[in-house]
Amino acid sequence: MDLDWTSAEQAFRAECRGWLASHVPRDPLPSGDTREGFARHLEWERILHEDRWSVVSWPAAYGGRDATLWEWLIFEEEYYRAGAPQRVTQNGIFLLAPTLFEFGTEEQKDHYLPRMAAAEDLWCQGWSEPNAGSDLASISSRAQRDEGAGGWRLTGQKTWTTRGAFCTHLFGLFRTDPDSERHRGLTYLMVPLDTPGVTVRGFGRLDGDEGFAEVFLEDAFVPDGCVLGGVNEGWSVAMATTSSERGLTLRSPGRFVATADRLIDLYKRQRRAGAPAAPSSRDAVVQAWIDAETYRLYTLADVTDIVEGRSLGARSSLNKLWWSEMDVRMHETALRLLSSAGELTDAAPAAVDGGSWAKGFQFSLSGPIYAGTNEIQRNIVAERVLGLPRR
Amino acid sequence: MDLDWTSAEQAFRAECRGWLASHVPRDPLPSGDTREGFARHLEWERILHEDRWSVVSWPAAYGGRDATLWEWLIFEEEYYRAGAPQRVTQNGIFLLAPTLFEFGTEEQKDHYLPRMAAAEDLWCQGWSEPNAGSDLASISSRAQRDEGAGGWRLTGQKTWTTRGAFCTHLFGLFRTDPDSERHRGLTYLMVPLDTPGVTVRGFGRLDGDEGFAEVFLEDAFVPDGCVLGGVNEGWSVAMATTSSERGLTLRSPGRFVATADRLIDLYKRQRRAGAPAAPSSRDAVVQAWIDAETYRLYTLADVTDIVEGRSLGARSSLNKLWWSEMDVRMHETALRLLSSAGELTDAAPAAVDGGSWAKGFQFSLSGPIYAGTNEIQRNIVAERVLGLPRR
Amino acid sequence: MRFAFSDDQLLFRDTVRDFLAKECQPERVREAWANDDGLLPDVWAGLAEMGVIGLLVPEALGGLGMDELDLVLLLEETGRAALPGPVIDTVAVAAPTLARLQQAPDHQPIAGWLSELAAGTLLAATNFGSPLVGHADVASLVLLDVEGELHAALPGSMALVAQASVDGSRRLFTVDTARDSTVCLARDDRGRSCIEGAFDRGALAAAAQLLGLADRMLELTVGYVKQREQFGVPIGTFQAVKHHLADALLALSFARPAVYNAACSVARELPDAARDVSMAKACASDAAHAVGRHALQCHGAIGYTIEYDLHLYLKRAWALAASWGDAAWHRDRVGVALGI
Amino acid sequence: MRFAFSDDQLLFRDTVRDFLAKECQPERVREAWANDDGLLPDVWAGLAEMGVIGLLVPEALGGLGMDELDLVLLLEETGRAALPGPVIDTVAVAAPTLARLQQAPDHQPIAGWLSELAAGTLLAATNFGSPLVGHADVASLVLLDVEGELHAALPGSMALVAQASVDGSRRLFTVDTARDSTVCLARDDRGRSCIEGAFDRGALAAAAQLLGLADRMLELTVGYVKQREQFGVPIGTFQAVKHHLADALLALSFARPAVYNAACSVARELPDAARDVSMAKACASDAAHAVGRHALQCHGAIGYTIEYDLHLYLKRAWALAASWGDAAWHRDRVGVALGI
Repeated sequence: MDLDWTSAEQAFRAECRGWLASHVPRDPLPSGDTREGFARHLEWERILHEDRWSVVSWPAAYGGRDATLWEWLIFEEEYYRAGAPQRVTQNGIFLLAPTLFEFGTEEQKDHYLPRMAAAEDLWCQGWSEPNAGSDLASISSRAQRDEGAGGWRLTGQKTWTTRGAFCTHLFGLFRTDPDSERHRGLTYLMVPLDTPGVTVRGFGRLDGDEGFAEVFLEDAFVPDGCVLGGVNEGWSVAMATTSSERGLTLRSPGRFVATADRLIDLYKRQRRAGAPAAPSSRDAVVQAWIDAETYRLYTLADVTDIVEGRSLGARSSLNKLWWSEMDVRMHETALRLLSSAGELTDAAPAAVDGGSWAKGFQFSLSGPIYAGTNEIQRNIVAERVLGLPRR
Repeated sequence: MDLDWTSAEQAFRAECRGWLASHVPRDPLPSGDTREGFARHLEWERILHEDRWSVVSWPAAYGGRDATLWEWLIFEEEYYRAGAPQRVTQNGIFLLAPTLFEFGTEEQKDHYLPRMAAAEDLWCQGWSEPNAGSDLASISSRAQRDEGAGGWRLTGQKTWTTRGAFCTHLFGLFRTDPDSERHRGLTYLMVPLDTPGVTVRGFGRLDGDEGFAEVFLEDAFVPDGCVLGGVNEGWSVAMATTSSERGLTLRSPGRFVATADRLIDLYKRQRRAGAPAAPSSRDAVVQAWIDAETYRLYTLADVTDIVEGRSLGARSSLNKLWWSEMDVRMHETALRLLSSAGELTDAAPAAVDGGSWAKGFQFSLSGPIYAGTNEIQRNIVAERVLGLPRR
Repeated sequence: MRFAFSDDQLLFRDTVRDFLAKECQPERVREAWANDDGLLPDVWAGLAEMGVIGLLVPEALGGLGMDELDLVLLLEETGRAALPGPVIDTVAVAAPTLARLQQAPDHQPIAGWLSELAAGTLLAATNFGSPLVGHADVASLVLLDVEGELHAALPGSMALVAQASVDGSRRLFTVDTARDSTVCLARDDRGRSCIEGAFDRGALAAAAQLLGLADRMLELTVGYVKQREQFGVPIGTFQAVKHHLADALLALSFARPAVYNAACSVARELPDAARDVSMAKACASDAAHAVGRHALQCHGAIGYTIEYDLHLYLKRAWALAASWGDAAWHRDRVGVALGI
Repeated sequence: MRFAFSDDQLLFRDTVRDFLAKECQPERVREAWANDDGLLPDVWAGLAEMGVIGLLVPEALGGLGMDELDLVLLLEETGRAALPGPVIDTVAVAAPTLARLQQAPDHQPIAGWLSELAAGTLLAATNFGSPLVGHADVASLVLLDVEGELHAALPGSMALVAQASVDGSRRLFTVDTARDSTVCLARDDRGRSCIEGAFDRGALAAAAQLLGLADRMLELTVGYVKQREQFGVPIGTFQAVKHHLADALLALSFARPAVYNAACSVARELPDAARDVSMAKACASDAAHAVGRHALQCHGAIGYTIEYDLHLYLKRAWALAASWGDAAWHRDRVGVALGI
């Protein structure tokens, strides 16, 4: 047990902090899940990339800094502490890239990774279909072999695709074996959204942003180079990604530690202002800080396991349950402190903290749903970690 | 909507209150779930009976006062407000008696009810078996027809029988059709525990009292007069009882209103004493009072429905969920207020309120288990009230 | 003792429910989200026609002269429909507050306001308990708590700043008035008592609407989980989904009697009325919040889109749960009433 | 940075686990519930032999001279076994407190006490943070907080009143001492600092035991639900049971790193040690309480009997959750540390 950072890590932290202090936009950007905000966020992504902060843990050859997982954690802590913008590139960087590193050919890595790091290719995730939500294995979008052209013809529909309307590429699963069922016969494909036959329709999310999209595919052709991993092996390739999504890489502790700190600050201001709900909320504010801190500590143990070659496996479902439900609780506590002001959005001059708590609350409610509902996660914990019978 | 009591009801309340004030034992009796305490409670039951307070809602002919359901509610409120002893006769009065009133022959009613009211016959409930807990329909205790003797020979085992070691009679379900399965072929029987072939073994409950028993039956003979309702119709006869148990009759609001009042009193004392947990517990104390009060109001609506002939049906599962979980929450709040003193029992001189909160907490934990676990109750609510598919 | 509504009350409730089911469907609510003023004038007129808007206005002034107990089920229906517009402020708050003052001889305009209100031509706004005044831009009359005095402000006498709510049909404003531009309707003890009574009526009305909203969200969800299939079966067959919805019904079922009891206490002006209202608002706010969470979780991603209807009810529920005192505020007031 | 125990620490943990699994089975715990003093001397002697009892005693005095980080996993094991006796007071509180004082030249008896403690022949009791002193009847040494001074009392110098705990093996007493019958070991700042450090070590130890208790209850329940059949299938196939146990594991999994982190902070005497201990004790108390509730609920009636083993662990968990500051008390202290 060694809970100190090395001097190299401390130096890395100082470098992160210094750079962020001088580059993070003074005023918050508009939401990256709107068309205008997305464009503003892309500018930010390019600033990050220019100084090699967009993908710190990647090899330098692809635009990274060869940072260790520990350094990545430090970067994330500093990033959220600095109140830096959301990462609109995260679905590529955190979900596709780990899969590319594991399953991609050298050509694929050389082509896709630098463009992803530079926010030239913008990736969205094409898992869900109208009839395949929690039940991911019931995917029905098909990829038909076109031997002559050396590729695949895609037909079907993906939906609830976050920021799909603003992205350039989609990755997802397609049924390549027409006679297959459930987990078998699927292939992981990477699809440029400007492919003829692809139509993207954006639609609104609960929190008011046009952050979702439906993607319709009608006989859209992609060449063989778009296959990631083996043909008909898409399920196991994809599972590597969903495990990242649930685990720490998508939701690093820095994010929640920063939220807890902001909540404490809000509590202090509301108490000074004499808000009646403040006294009865103190216990919950403390609990929020404890929850975030335990998530940070839990993550240190996770990273130690990863660094030392021990797999997290189904335990990553515990991370997902924790961060998603903690995030809801923290925002519920904030709304309680805000009382009637809690219904104001960022468009209201009287909103506290720019309406970010109401927005954050709404966003937090997606946490127990996406990346596999928490009901499914609890099943996984019970069956795969505790060994209860599946029935 | 008329939330006033009539002058007759007010007079009834005054009579209850007056009688209780002059008869309730000044010092709390030892727990009625111990052998010694049970005997002390029987004395109290006989005092109640003598002045016709043991079964106020029954016809005068059986020892009651022909009280209305409203008056029964009033009696219960006053009973708990007065801090009167637990009712060790409740399994007979609240669970068997409603079934006897509905299904009993005149002979059965004339024989059993007055003896029950007078606490001469003491009834325990024989539902559960080692392999039939939540799954009540899997009962395997058998009753074999003895045509010559005009009755039934019982073989099997009942368990988790509350106060079974102190009672004189058991009521329960037995499989009378040996070829039947599940809900069919069961018969509701009333069994004197001194019947040859019956062995009762008491054993300890979590809260330290010898309140449970196993009842072993080996070829024990009961005559036909012990059958309640039709032969092989036990399931539907029993269901009438379990609905009472879940609903208001076993757990009248008066009990929880009294607990909430005691909790408020405890809060005031602990706050005056400077207990550190008091400020952060205030919200939960208020919630406890609100929970009890809403249960009282909900019950007024229930009783109105019953009085006007509208059946509660599966809705009684909602009552059971509410009172059982409210009871746990109230006691958890009390233990939080007590801090380290919360682990002391009634045998500790330093215990607050005679250790009743620790005891009550332990007892409250049985609420979500007995009378059908709360998991089963939630299934019932979802399937029978909301109409979700059974699968 | 009888804890149930009369047949007449239930019949009126059913009539209003049918009307709103027909005239205030989700697409109409969406219309109010998108239009200039967040109102649906035809629906308002229809409710005025039925007597709902002027229910608490004296009969002599064109109202029905009924009380809060008659109103509570109808407010629940306006919640179920997520009816846009200042229902609480106009119907449940301004009407009884003005009716109470109207008996005093020195305020002649009041009778006129009440008549217009009952006719459906006067919309009212109020700032009781919150600086956020709903629909102040279209209100013909704004009742204001000015340091414990009850004042009336008329259109044009106020500076309004628009404040956006999560609920797109709720048009909120902060209001600035020059002191001499308003008319004082009651001051001192009477002023404070009017304002307190008005606030309690607003909280009660919000609680009633929250019940309706919760019921609607639960109904939508029950319908959805019966039909949506995953893993080859309707998701309503999964025990986790069943338990979500059982919990939702449990919360709603035990909030309901608290709200009806408070309506009774307010109508009869019982000494415990404020405490009963606080209990009702706390229960209804918490229940609607909990039902909303269960509803969204059981829907999954589709519930998180604005093309599906759930969010209309969810956002109204969030807004009302926070308004007229949120659950924590009201529990605090119950605590004070209990002497702790 | 490395958040994991060393192979040596894990090996020691496994050795202690194996020893207790063999020597402190449920029937032995029941024995301690029933006997005169609530102790199991052979198990205590075995642990002393292994070095567990004197782990924090300096090597020169017969101990292992290790620190809280080495101890925390072993305390967890004593929790898992519901080991009876004053483990916390003797091993985790008295030993380091005396070791700290032993360096001062004016307290000669201290070295002797430490040697006896490490040899397993001295049981200690303390009253830090609670007037309820465990096993004061058999303790050779009682460390007392006397108005901020650290005092030692010897057997015979105290009047004891027995106080019954829900856990039958926990023999609690309230203690009365005549002022001049005790020996002052430290006063003023040093006294207060000793007492504060001692309390934190007690709270940390209780947190560690609570982890072990929670783990044992979860393990018992997982075993039970796999084998108990209702409706023709093991009840562990029901989603509601699965979710109970997933929630139990979730609470336990996130309490664990908080406790290990606190052990590290205490061992290194970091400035935030008290805050870290409070976080650990709050998490562990809540987790054990929650795991206990899930465990009992999934067992049903059999878990509610004293013939089944669950209650032994449940009651110890309740007692320890309430001792050394309960969750609310510790959250309050974290709040103070956070400046709120």
